[in-house]
Amino acid sequence: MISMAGALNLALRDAMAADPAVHLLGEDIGTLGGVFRVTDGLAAEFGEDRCTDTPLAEAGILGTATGMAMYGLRPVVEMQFDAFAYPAFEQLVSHVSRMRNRTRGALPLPLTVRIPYGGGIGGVEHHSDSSETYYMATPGLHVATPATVTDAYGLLRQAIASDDPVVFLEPKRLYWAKDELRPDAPPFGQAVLRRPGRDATLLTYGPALTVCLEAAEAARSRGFDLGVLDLRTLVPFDDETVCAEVRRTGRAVVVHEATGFAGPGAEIAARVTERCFHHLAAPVLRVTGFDIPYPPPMLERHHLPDVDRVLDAVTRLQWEEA
Amino acid sequence: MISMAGALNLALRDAMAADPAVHLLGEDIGTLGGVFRVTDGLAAEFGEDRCTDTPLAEAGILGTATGMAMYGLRPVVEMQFDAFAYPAFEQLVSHVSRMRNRTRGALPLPLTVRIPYGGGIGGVEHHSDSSETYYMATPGLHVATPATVTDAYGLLRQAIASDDPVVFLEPKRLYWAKDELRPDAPPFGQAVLRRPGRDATLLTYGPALTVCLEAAEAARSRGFDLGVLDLRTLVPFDDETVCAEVRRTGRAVVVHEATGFAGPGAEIAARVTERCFHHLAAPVLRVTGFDIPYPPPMLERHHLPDVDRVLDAVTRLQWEEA
Amino acid sequence: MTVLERPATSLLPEPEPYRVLGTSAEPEPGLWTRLYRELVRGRRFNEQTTALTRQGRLAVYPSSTGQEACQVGAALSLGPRDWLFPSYRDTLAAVARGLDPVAALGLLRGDWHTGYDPRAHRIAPLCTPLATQLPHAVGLARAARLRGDDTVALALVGDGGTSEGDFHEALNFAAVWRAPVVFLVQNNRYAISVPLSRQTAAPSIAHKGVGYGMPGRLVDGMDAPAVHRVLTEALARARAGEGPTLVEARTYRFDAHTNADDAGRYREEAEVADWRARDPLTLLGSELRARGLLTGDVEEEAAQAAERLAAGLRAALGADPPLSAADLFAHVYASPTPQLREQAASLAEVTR
Amino acid sequence: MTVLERPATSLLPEPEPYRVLGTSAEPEPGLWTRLYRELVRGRRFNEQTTALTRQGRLAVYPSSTGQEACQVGAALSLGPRDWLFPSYRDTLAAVARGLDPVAALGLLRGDWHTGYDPRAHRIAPLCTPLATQLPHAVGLARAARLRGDDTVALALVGDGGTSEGDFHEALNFAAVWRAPVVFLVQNNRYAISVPLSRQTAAPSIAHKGVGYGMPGRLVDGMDAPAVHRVLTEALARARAGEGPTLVEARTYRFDAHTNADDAGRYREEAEVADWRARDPLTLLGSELRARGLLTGDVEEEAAQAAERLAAGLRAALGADPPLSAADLFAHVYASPTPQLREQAASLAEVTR
Ligand SMILES: Cc1ncc(C[n+]2csc(CCOP(=O)(O)OP(=O)(O)O)c2C)c(N)n1
Ligand SMILES: Cc1ncc(C[n+]2csc(CCOP(=O)(O)OP(=O)(O)O)c2C)c(N)n1
Ligand SMILES: [Mg+2]
Ligand SMILES: [Mg+2]
Repeated sequence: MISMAGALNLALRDAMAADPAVHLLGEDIGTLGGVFRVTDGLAAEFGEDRCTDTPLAEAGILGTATGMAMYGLRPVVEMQFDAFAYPAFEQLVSHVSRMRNRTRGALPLPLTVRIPYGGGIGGVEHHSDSSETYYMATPGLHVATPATVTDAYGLLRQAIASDDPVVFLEPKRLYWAKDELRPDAPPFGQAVLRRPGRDATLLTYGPALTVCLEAAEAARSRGFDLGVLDLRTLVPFDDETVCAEVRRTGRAVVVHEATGFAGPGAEIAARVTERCFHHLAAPVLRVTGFDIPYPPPMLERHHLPDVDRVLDAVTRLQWEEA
Repeated sequence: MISMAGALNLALRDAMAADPAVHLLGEDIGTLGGVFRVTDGLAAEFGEDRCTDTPLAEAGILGTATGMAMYGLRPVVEMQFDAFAYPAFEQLVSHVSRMRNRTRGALPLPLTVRIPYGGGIGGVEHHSDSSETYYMATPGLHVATPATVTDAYGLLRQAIASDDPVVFLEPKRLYWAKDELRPDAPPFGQAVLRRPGRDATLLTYGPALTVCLEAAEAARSRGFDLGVLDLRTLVPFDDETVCAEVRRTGRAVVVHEATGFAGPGAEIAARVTERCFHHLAAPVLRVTGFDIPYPPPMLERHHLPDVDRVLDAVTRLQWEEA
Repeated sequence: MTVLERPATSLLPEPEPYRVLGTSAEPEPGLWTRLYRELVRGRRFNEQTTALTRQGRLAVYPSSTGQEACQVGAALSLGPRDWLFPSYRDTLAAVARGLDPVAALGLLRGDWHTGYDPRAHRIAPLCTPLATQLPHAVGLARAARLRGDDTVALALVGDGGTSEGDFHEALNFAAVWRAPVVFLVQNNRYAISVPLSRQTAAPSIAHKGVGYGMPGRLVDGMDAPAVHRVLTEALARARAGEGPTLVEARTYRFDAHTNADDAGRYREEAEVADWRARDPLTLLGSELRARGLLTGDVEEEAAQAAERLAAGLRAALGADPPLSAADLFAHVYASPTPQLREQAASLAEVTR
Repeated sequence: MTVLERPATSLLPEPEPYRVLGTSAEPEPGLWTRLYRELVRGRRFNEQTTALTRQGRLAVYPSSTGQEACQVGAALSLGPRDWLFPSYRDTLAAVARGLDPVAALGLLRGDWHTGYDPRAHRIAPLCTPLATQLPHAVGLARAARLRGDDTVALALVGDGGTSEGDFHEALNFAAVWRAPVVFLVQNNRYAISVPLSRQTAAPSIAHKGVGYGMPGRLVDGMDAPAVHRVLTEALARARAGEGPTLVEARTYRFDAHTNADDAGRYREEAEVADWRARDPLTLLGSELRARGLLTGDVEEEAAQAAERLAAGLRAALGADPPLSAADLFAHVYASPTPQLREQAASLAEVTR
């Protein structure tokens, strides 16, 4: 049994041991081991040149990491919290995502940006954003987000080994969740059915997976057999698995923490509908954070999708017509 | 007859004359009158304190404008090009969009960010982004984009008069398009049917409106009677008008220049489907820019939605089943 | 074009931090006892809030213990029409300025993001994203001047925050505009775990001023009268239309970064002890005592004021704040969009 | 903690820009004639490219006419293993470094974003978003040093670009890391229409160095041997592990910002004339002539090289480049996602 933070730590350690080109940069990742301790012990083991406490400037971190990647290294950047990645937005969008394309492939950019994201940990303002939409909407980036310790390890190793930039979103509230670490994480771009179900499919990822599994369990007593599909990577998107599953059940609900309007669920619902229209008994519904700035700690439970809201959506899938 | 740039200039002039709290900030907006000449003559007329050439730093521009709004002014910021607004992303997302909410309404932020956006003008790298998704996905911002000179004037006056922050996206390739300026622009949040049609509805905004009107005209000879709906503001979104229209025709195609994946069309398609599912004869399709970084000038015509691509989508609306 | 447009030497900081305590400076008994009283209250505020945080009454608390001379010096140097732009560590500065402590702690308690009306108190929201409040201060200061008001803005930032691009852009705009704004860097030598030597190679943070054409001043951040004096001068300069000043106060946080931090991982106890020996409260208290200015009345009154503050905090923060989920939708826009009205209704349904 | 950690005075720039021409400096005939030849070629390059742009053969051209001493001085000071980080105005620097001019002009011609392999030539892509290439240079320099290579990075930026946060962050990282990187600011006194006085109130841009703990140097940007000397020294310093340097070159662009700009709106002809009197080409030519170093052979050869360059440009840019819409999808990722394959196929369908 290992926590997700532990699995991520192990992935970094193994990647650094396997490839001297892997360098970590971030705020407080050295002596302190990161505010979530994901880099714990790595500066001591690999030296401060491999695990470097930078000055406090996120654009500078990502910009210098970009230069390091241009020289052939494989930087892994830690942003301390979701909202504190915004200062680096220009570097990410205008450079990191485009360097390969800009140079017709001559200058690939193997760079991983780790971002702890999402809420549910009682964080004050600016510490709980779900910012995945911004990255999904930026061509040239891969976007991965683990929901299990196996994926935390496996997807992070794959991200670091990738010759493309990866935004690696770590669900903060799962950092301390413990589970068995298995060596067999499927590759990027492959969704995984976490629970089979006949009646409808919950499409989800990252921090909302737990809620979906609980909702599916709770739905059973109400006579619904719900499947739960974990997308794992938002880019690339696994149309094949997702559509196969939705075509089978004919009903789907997308569940995520990010705000709904122009959020990840919009793309997921739209593309599933485009591809599975005549198999759908009801429109693909969305259960998401509201279209509001992330609430203060004492109110966040109202904002986060929970079992009740998922079940409510399920009951609105027009069963009477089935 | 007036160009869109002229109409915007007039809107700024009238707003400045009407309210001494209106202040313009940006790069090259003073003596030069802006690289698109939208602020031409305003520094001479209102003085450099009202129309100010700032140092070259977009976060600084938006950040200081935020402070000016906190003191009760109504700043209007010009970002020189779409991609050059990215350095100001943190100020926009973490402050501008949230100031009112953060203070329970005590500190409203009446601030307009004008951003020339989109392609089709032969601009080199970083001069043709369609960045509206980023702003749509940020609660607390209004997002407006005119496609006519009447809306250029009317929506900009409304944006400046709004007590909320507005991202005002100006389609670069329409700057020089001339038309009659009418005084009756409808309010924010109201979509306008630019062309009625019985068979299907094209949902669009900004730079793609012209393409849609041409496509509708061309479709007539192929026996399709297409309606064209101009959304005008992406936030707030006019569900009522959009759904009424789509329910009537039963078919819809969303057309925009921005990349498709997790783009504006995803939200539009998803919400239209949620609300009009049983009226739809076919899934809502999307004709958008490809999921790639904006191409170099000599290749941009392949990327931009054109009449052929719109018509192709229309023919895929499963007419055989009608 | 070939000569320097402005003389540079006048902008460089003095080599030693400015000090009042322990020097031959003329004492200012009224001011010093006022500062002393606020230091005592401030220390108590930090301790009580830390204790309440340990009891789970706040989400998090970044204590300013050790930095009270900066917090109090900043607050007391401001005129009533001036604005304060605090960072997340500067709750005490807001309280010393007169803000209701419970309102000041709203962000960290977690019932809302900002617990007070910034305009009513001329205190900007406590700012979490580092250095992002600095351009706000510049813009507000400029707006005030354009309006003909003699308002000055005082913006607080940490040593770590000076590395952010926003620091650079704010100082540059301020200098170009000669905006009436003063920047106070509380250099407590750490940004969470990262020591100053990894943050900058500059001779001092105050040396950054010259690159913007503004004077940089260095002050002993444990010496409350010195901080007060340097800020008062800088504010007067700004008010007189002479432009912004960058002030670096050398200080130290005695506690960990926040209650969630483990400072033992990155700094030595001996270092902490060295700095505790320069406790701002002790320094001022000793000087007052040595000069016979610390009467029993003053001490007594200060202690009582501190206890009143602490008791008030315990009472107010011991109770649960009133919460309303409807607030989530009420202030996103001036009036809710149709979509938000729908969402508010759907939540009301569930929570009813 | 009370004294300055580093001496500051050694970091401040000399009050007058460094000059070689017109001084008693020992001539370096070989270098000077090489610089002269490149200036002649450079001027011709700017003029020919401007003409081709007027004919519609390029999307846009930001000319460096007037700034050739900086462009050529930068290129010729670099060793073969060093990297150049140019901005959008620095095509000439890339060409003077030996890059095929047509490849160098790819961005501005518009057939692709970058027309060459940056690694093969050690020239980063011409960078449009201002100052964003500076942190890249710092990171690359650091990576080289970590790898044990003696590569130095030279990054170019304009006076306007120094206002961006990225400038600040890059210089700060460079100094803290003692990265082998040199920053050359071509201060041509305008950022499009905005004059220097609206950009900064600093005594000079070189004065910004001290705020990072790096030396700032000032050089006459019209004096090619002076630019070459100052950069060579700074590069040597970096290579020796002594850290970064900030160099400010005082120069001027004779032409408008780009062919699309109307410089008459914001600057006086008299000012342009004053600067044209300090044309870098004339300055070096006169000095060489006065010293008897400009033989007919040298002049002839330079003129011919310039004409060859111009003729090559006319020939290559006169023809339409090969274009492939399939390229749009080929390099977004190492291998296209299923979605991109679908999109490429759909486009191929249409364009077939
Ligand atoms: C933009 C941004 N990046 C990162 C953080 C996370 N963070 C919070 S406090 C802190 C250290 C701040 O150090 P300093 O500026 O010296 O202030 P101090 O905590 O010492 O008062 C960091 C990195 C943040 N709040 N904002
Ligand atoms: C981040 C960013 N903001 C704005 C622009 C638009 N822009 C292009 S060049 C320019 C002026 C640059 O001035 P300077 O840095 O002095 O360089 P110069 O043009 O004089 O060589 C501006 C504002 C840009 N390219 N990037
Ligand atoms: Mg600090
Ligand atoms: Mg310039």
